[in-house]
Amino acid sequence: MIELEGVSKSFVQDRNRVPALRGVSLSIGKGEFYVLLGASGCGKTTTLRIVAGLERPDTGTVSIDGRQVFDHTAGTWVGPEERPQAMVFQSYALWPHMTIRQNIAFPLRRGVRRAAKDEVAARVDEALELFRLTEQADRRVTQLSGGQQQRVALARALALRPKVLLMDEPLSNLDAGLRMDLRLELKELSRRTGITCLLVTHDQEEAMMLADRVGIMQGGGIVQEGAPDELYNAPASEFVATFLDHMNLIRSASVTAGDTDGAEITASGQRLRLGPGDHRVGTTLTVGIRPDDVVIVVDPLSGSAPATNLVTGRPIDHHYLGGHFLHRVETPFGLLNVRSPIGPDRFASGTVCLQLPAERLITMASARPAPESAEHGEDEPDRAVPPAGSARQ
Amino acid sequence: MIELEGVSKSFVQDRNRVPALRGVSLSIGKGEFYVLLGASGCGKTTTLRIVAGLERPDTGTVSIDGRQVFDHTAGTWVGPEERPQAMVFQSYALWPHMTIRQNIAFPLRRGVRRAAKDEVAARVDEALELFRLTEQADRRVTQLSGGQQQRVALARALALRPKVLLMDEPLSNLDAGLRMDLRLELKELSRRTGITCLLVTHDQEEAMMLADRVGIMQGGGIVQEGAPDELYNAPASEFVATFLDHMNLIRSASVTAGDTDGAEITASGQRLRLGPGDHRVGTTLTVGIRPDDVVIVVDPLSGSAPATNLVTGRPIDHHYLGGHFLHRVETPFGLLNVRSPIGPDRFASGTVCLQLPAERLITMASARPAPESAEHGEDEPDRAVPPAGSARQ
Amino acid sequence: MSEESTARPAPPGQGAPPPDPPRRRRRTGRRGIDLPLVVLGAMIVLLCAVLIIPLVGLVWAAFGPGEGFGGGEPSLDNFRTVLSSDGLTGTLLRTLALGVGSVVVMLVIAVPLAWLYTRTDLRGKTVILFLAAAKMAIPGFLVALGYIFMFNPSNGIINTWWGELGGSGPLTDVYSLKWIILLQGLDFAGPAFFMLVPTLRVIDVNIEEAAAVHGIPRWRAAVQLLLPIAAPAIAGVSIFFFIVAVEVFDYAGMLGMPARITVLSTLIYQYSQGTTGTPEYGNAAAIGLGMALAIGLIMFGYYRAMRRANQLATVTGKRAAREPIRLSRRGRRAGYGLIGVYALVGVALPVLMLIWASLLPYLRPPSFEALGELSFAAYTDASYDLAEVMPTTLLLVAVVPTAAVAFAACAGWLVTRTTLKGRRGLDVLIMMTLAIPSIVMAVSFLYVGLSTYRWVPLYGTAAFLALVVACRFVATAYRTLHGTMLQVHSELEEAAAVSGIRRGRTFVSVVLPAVRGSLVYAWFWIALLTIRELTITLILSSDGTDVMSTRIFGYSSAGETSLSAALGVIQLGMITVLLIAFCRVARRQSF
Amino acid sequence: GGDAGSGSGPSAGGGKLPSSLKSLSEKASKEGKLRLFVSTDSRTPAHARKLSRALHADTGVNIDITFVSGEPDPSFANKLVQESKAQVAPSIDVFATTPLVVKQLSGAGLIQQVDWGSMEGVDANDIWTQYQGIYIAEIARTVLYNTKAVKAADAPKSLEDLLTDKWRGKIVTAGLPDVFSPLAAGLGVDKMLDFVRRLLEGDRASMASVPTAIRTQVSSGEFPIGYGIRIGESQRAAKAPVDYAPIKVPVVPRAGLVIKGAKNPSAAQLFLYWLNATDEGRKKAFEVLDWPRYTTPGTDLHALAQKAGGVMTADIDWWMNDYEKANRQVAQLLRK
Ligand SMILES: Nc1ncnc2c1ncn2[C@@H]1O[C@H](COP(=O)(O)OP(=O)(O)OP(=O)(O)O)[C@@H](O)[C@H]1O
Ligand SMILES: Nc1ncnc2c1ncn2[C@@H]1O[C@H](COP(=O)(O)OP(=O)(O)OP(=O)(O)O)[C@@H](O)[C@H]1O
Ligand SMILES: [Mg+2]
Ligand SMILES: [Mg+2]
Repeated sequence: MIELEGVSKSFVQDRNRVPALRGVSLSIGKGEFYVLLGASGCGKTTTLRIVAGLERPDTGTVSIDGRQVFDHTAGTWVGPEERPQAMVFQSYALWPHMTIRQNIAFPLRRGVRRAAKDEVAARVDEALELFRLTEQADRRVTQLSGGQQQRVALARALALRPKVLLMDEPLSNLDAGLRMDLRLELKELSRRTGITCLLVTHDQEEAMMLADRVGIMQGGGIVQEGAPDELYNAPASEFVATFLDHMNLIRSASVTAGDTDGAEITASGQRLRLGPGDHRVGTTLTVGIRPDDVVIVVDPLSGSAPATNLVTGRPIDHHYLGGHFLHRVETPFGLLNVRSPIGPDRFASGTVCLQLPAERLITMASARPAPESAEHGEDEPDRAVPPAGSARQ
Repeated sequence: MIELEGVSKSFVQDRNRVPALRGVSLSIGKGEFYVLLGASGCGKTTTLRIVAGLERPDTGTVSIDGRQVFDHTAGTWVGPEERPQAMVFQSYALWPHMTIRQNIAFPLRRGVRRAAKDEVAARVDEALELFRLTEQADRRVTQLSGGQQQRVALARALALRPKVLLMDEPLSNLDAGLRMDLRLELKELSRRTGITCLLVTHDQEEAMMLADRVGIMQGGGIVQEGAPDELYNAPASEFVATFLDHMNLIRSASVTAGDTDGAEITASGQRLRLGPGDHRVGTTLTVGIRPDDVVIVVDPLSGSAPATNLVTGRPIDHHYLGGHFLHRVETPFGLLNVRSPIGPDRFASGTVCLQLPAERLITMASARPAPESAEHGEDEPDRAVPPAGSARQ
Repeated sequence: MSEESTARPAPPGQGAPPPDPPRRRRRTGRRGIDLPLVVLGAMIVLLCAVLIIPLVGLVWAAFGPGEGFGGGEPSLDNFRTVLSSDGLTGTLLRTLALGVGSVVVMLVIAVPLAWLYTRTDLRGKTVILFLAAAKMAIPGFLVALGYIFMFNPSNGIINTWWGELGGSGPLTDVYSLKWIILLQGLDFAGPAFFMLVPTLRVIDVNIEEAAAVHGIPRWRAAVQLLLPIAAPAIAGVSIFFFIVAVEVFDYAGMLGMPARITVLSTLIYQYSQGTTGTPEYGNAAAIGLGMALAIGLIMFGYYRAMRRANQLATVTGKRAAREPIRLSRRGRRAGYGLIGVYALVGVALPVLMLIWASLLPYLRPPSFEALGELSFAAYTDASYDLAEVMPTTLLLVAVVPTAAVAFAACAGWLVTRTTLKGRRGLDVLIMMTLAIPSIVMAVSFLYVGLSTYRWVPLYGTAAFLALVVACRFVATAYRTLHGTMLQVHSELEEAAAVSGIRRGRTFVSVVLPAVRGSLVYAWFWIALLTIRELTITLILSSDGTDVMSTRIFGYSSAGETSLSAALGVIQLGMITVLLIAFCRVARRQSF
Repeated sequence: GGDAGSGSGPSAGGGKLPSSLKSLSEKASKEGKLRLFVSTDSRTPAHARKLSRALHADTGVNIDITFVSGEPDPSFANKLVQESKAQVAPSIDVFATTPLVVKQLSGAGLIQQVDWGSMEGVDANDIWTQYQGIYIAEIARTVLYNTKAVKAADAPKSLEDLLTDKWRGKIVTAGLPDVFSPLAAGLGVDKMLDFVRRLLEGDRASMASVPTAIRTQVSSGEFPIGYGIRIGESQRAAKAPVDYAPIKVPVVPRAGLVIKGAKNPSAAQLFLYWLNATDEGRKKAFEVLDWPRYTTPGTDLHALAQKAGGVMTADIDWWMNDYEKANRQVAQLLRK
């Protein structure tokens, strides 16, 4: 449905050309829900705008619904109005002189893909209902709160029943409850109507929940693509690993022993067993574990305590997250984030014993392995976001 | 440090006055980190703007740092530029004609609270560093991505070293990693410098993590206030309960038996045991349980299965959230959200057995108990957000 | 005024909150004084004072004796004279038709051109800028003469051709109201373009982007989204030119008087000619006063219509600098078509006429015979004039736009960015100055300049001239800036306020830079108008303060068309230089 | 009439002024400058230079002449009056203008006393004694025709001719009172008004907004006949297809005044003397300033007067008193 092939784009800033996208290729099937996930400034919005036809790529081709809408070499260009799409903007982009209802109805009444007269009212009402805006329908959009505006933007896009729905962080200004509801709605809608969705977000949970397929962007390129659980369970690079759920990384771990049950690695003088897997002795790996998966061993001396993969650390601080805590613990492996329902009162002693369960350890190649990301490492557009995993620990 | 006393505010919309705030009172101590949490359109931004002096309340008094800055009856008014504050806007409100550096430096150079010349540069650099903007420092803010802009807004506010820092969803456009980092930074900063912070968010985790105290807003009033864990463990109303972490509610549960161990309730013909607590037989309650706390009993017939508080349901759908799933299960108690690492493949049979552990059940009064919220129930500004818990299930 | 405007939100039901207590002033010392705000306040006070002078002059003259400004009992004689003039109703109706008609013609041309220039990627669109500016270099009477040569019913070239082709009677008679409307509208299109561009330019591209991705064609987005958002500015500009249309004499005189088509400007002209040659300011002022009242009413209506304009702000801190969306092929063709027609009808013909006139010893329609007599003699003569008029002309071009824009920016700020009571009054006051016939304005200042001469010997100096001309153009600059300032989102100022930046400083460092593109546009086109300004310079210039436009006018009214046209061509050259400079600035600043 | 004996000046030989004017010319030399108001008949700086040179060649006095132009006489006079009340020094030295403005200036006491009569060679008839003015030129309201469109023989021979149906719709004139009022000098007020009324009735004549447009429109052939202005200097030079119809037309006298408080009073006096009393001055008045007198041979007005058998004019008292009334009456008529 949406095909990008080798799309690059750079912006002119003070006479320099700064690359924002570098040869992005992307293929989204009909009815698929594709989510682009990435750090701030990595080029997500730019990609979306290129699909929408609001930005002209420097190279590559773009096609939507089987029709080529941009081809650099052939000079093909189809304007945004002609593309069978709707879009939700990061900044909402509502029309300030109209009411909510007018904002939603306008494209239906006046657009290229206008609806029959009697249908317009029905669709507008439906959209208002869906996004719980019926009561305010006749208010000016400038009088709305941020979240309300975002809902209007969503309603406007969906009312058009586009073939392709492009969304730029459409839920970022909503409260958790509403967000969850709208996620469910969106998912349900895309299933029911078969709309192809391309959504940009920085919220990993959102991506996981909504996506059929997720693409992780970094420095203007897509570094990994796959189904949510695939990405979650087998991140291909340190960047992806840390980006998803803030994984703790243990760097420069060398495989010191290996048997059929799993390998043994040594990092910072500490030994850890890995789960089953094929690791050659002597190679250097990066090992990751999620904050949720680290187990706090409250009473390490009791008999029931596990015996392997234990490490002692000094807790730095604790943050209540509602029902559970985030502990930051200084260990020989570096600073580990630990998320656990166990509160800090349970290990007030100044040291804490952690277990890193072998079956929860995820291994990945040591140097940043994805060729794209390695290539761009030096001059990625948004250097502010530090290279994978370094500052996140 | 910040005191609001009976502050109301209504907006004129098409000749009607629509109340946005109804007698909000608030008291934030020096160095405290206070978070306002609430659904979209409940008046969070308005409260913040009143503190900042950007909006004039209709009634009440406001004082900051011991000085009365607004008093309706006495006619006191101190302009925003005179208040010892800084603010981060929901829409960033960067000055589009300046570079990042200029945006940060301008208030330091030209403001009422300007810094010494040589200090300005140092502070700007520090702020740039903190928000990882050093590389882009001389770019126009209009050329930045959404997340970058948000960081500039934060940097600008913090560089001013205000006594009071007001933030309107300052992290909503950032990716999870950066957001976590900045949360830690913010918390650390407020601890270190003793800045009093008032932050508005719709993100519960953010509120929990940052706040010393959280105020939950609904329909233009604060319905509950307290330390994060207090709120989390003892929500005073259905609204608060559902708002925090999307709690499942079981309504119209009547207490049918009670002993020292806990009461027994009946709802929809099903009996449930509660944890220890004081409940009179015959009263009607609402019982809540968090999606995380519902246990999926994979093999209900095995001996190890728990015996109490079991309920069978029909799973409606499943959503992968990265590492765990959200299941929605139709039960006699209504639709229950269940969050669990157990995937849908483990209970493919069409029914699923759930346990609602007695110690995890939270009780609250049945009718919406908070007087403010009851009072305003009929005409709260944002009726679009449905009354607590009804649509969320 | 300066203190009061520090109030941000309007306190309900009362005026501005009391000024800050002096106690805090002292404590914060030097930093407590918002110097820019003080300057701002002073500028506004000065502006009010300066604007009131001609208004008082207007009232005084209207109620004075016919010759105006003399002493005597106040009387209604002037009104009686005006009201009793023959066919007043007809005159008023025709004037209304002229005003509305030429504004419509103007809008039909200027709005699409401004849209093409600001909101599309049309290649070579800068040419519009040149066209609009070039038009302003040409004296109206020459344009009128050009069209008379083409379309006069007795031997107009085109009418003659038409006759030769077998048409019965003349194709069209240039001495008719419809031609006056058309030519006057064409004349306004250039200035209107310059007034509209700034406003259209600052509107967030998001508006159109959102339309495009929802399948709304570009033209529709322009008409139904952009226009409503720009409506306050467009309405303001329309009112502006409506008022101007009522006053302009060039076409009404050259094309209307021969056919006895009387409009208000002909009346004003006749009164300012007087019976014995002495102007009857009183009668002219009576008409002007009537017009001023009408403007008050129009402005009242404007405010009612634009009540919510301040909510349409689109200049926010969010990303704004986007390239315009591409025009479709058809759109491009239509765009070029429009530019072509405007270039041909509105600019090419008048410019050619100007050049033709400058090369002929005496004016006559183009013919082969005349071709043989072309000479550059006029340019030689004109070069002597140049040496005399250049110093003052250049001084005016430098000072007038700067002063006018500075005044207008301050006034625009007060009206659009504060909630001060009475700010609308300033708005109306500024617009009312438009209703004052130039001649009455000039004479009012003449009197003020002379009566204060003993204390401030400003009268007769170039500075005085500059001040008065600037005063004339404040309304113009103001109209240009007002629309743009409305587009600046109040959050930008709010962000400054909560950062401890005072209002005056915010104005200088946030609001002005946010609209700086418009400032440059306004400056530029007032510079163009200054080059052209006539009546005031004519009356107030004295020994050694002669300027280009008065020379051009002088020569033309003395029938020395070749000289005046030669100077006109030189003026066109000056404008071109100015334009190139402007384009460079505009490009560098990438507004 | 305002006739003056011609050629009685002593300067036929050129270069010399009568010795009685020696001290004046010395003073004038010392002043060395002159600002001359030339009304709306804009003369160029080139003209001014030419005039300076001619003056120097003829009299040996070196005066740098600059022209002040712009507003019409009455409003400029008005301004001078206001300026003098405010004690602003006048911006000109010499004002050459028509009777009504002379009266206006004189009433305001703005005219410098000059004993023109004592100057050698000045005709007593040329002195407007009461007003301190000296006759130097004339404004004429002539009838023009396009020589291509109208054969000389067919050109109108009298004002009455203009009112025949032959020229209906073919005449262009201007709707300003002082275009018509001078006719009263020859026709009397009533006949003048009658003429105007008939000329303007129906579609007989078209109205140009400014008098100069008349000659442009006649020479371009748009209108075969024009009334109200002389042929332009450049038209004459370029042999434009216009000529005067042989009709006796009115001429309005123009006098030169020295403004009270003028910076260069002697230069002003000398210059005016030169224009009035010397042959060369009279010639240059026509050639450079385009200020002819019908009595000066070689001027277009002289030729016209020859052709038409004189001009319409009146004595100075009439111009000062009755002319204004005639003006008002025409103005009233025109506004109808
Ligand atoms: N108009 C522009 N001019 C110059 N640079 C730009 C422009 N738009 C984007 N960029 C730059 O291109 C890069 C990618 O920007 P983009 O908006 O696509 O990021 P993003 O992934 O959407 O980030 P966020 O999550 O913060 O919104 C950024 O470094 C940004 O600064
Ligand atoms: N300028 C205004 N004019 C009219 N109504 C307004 C205005 N500003 C806010 N409101 C209304 O007041 C109510 C509270 O708005 P507010 O912006 O405080 O909400 P919020 O809690 O910040 O919501 P969000 O999380 O969506 O930003 C909303 O219903 C909104 O529509
Ligand atoms: Mg983005
Ligand atoms: Mg908000």
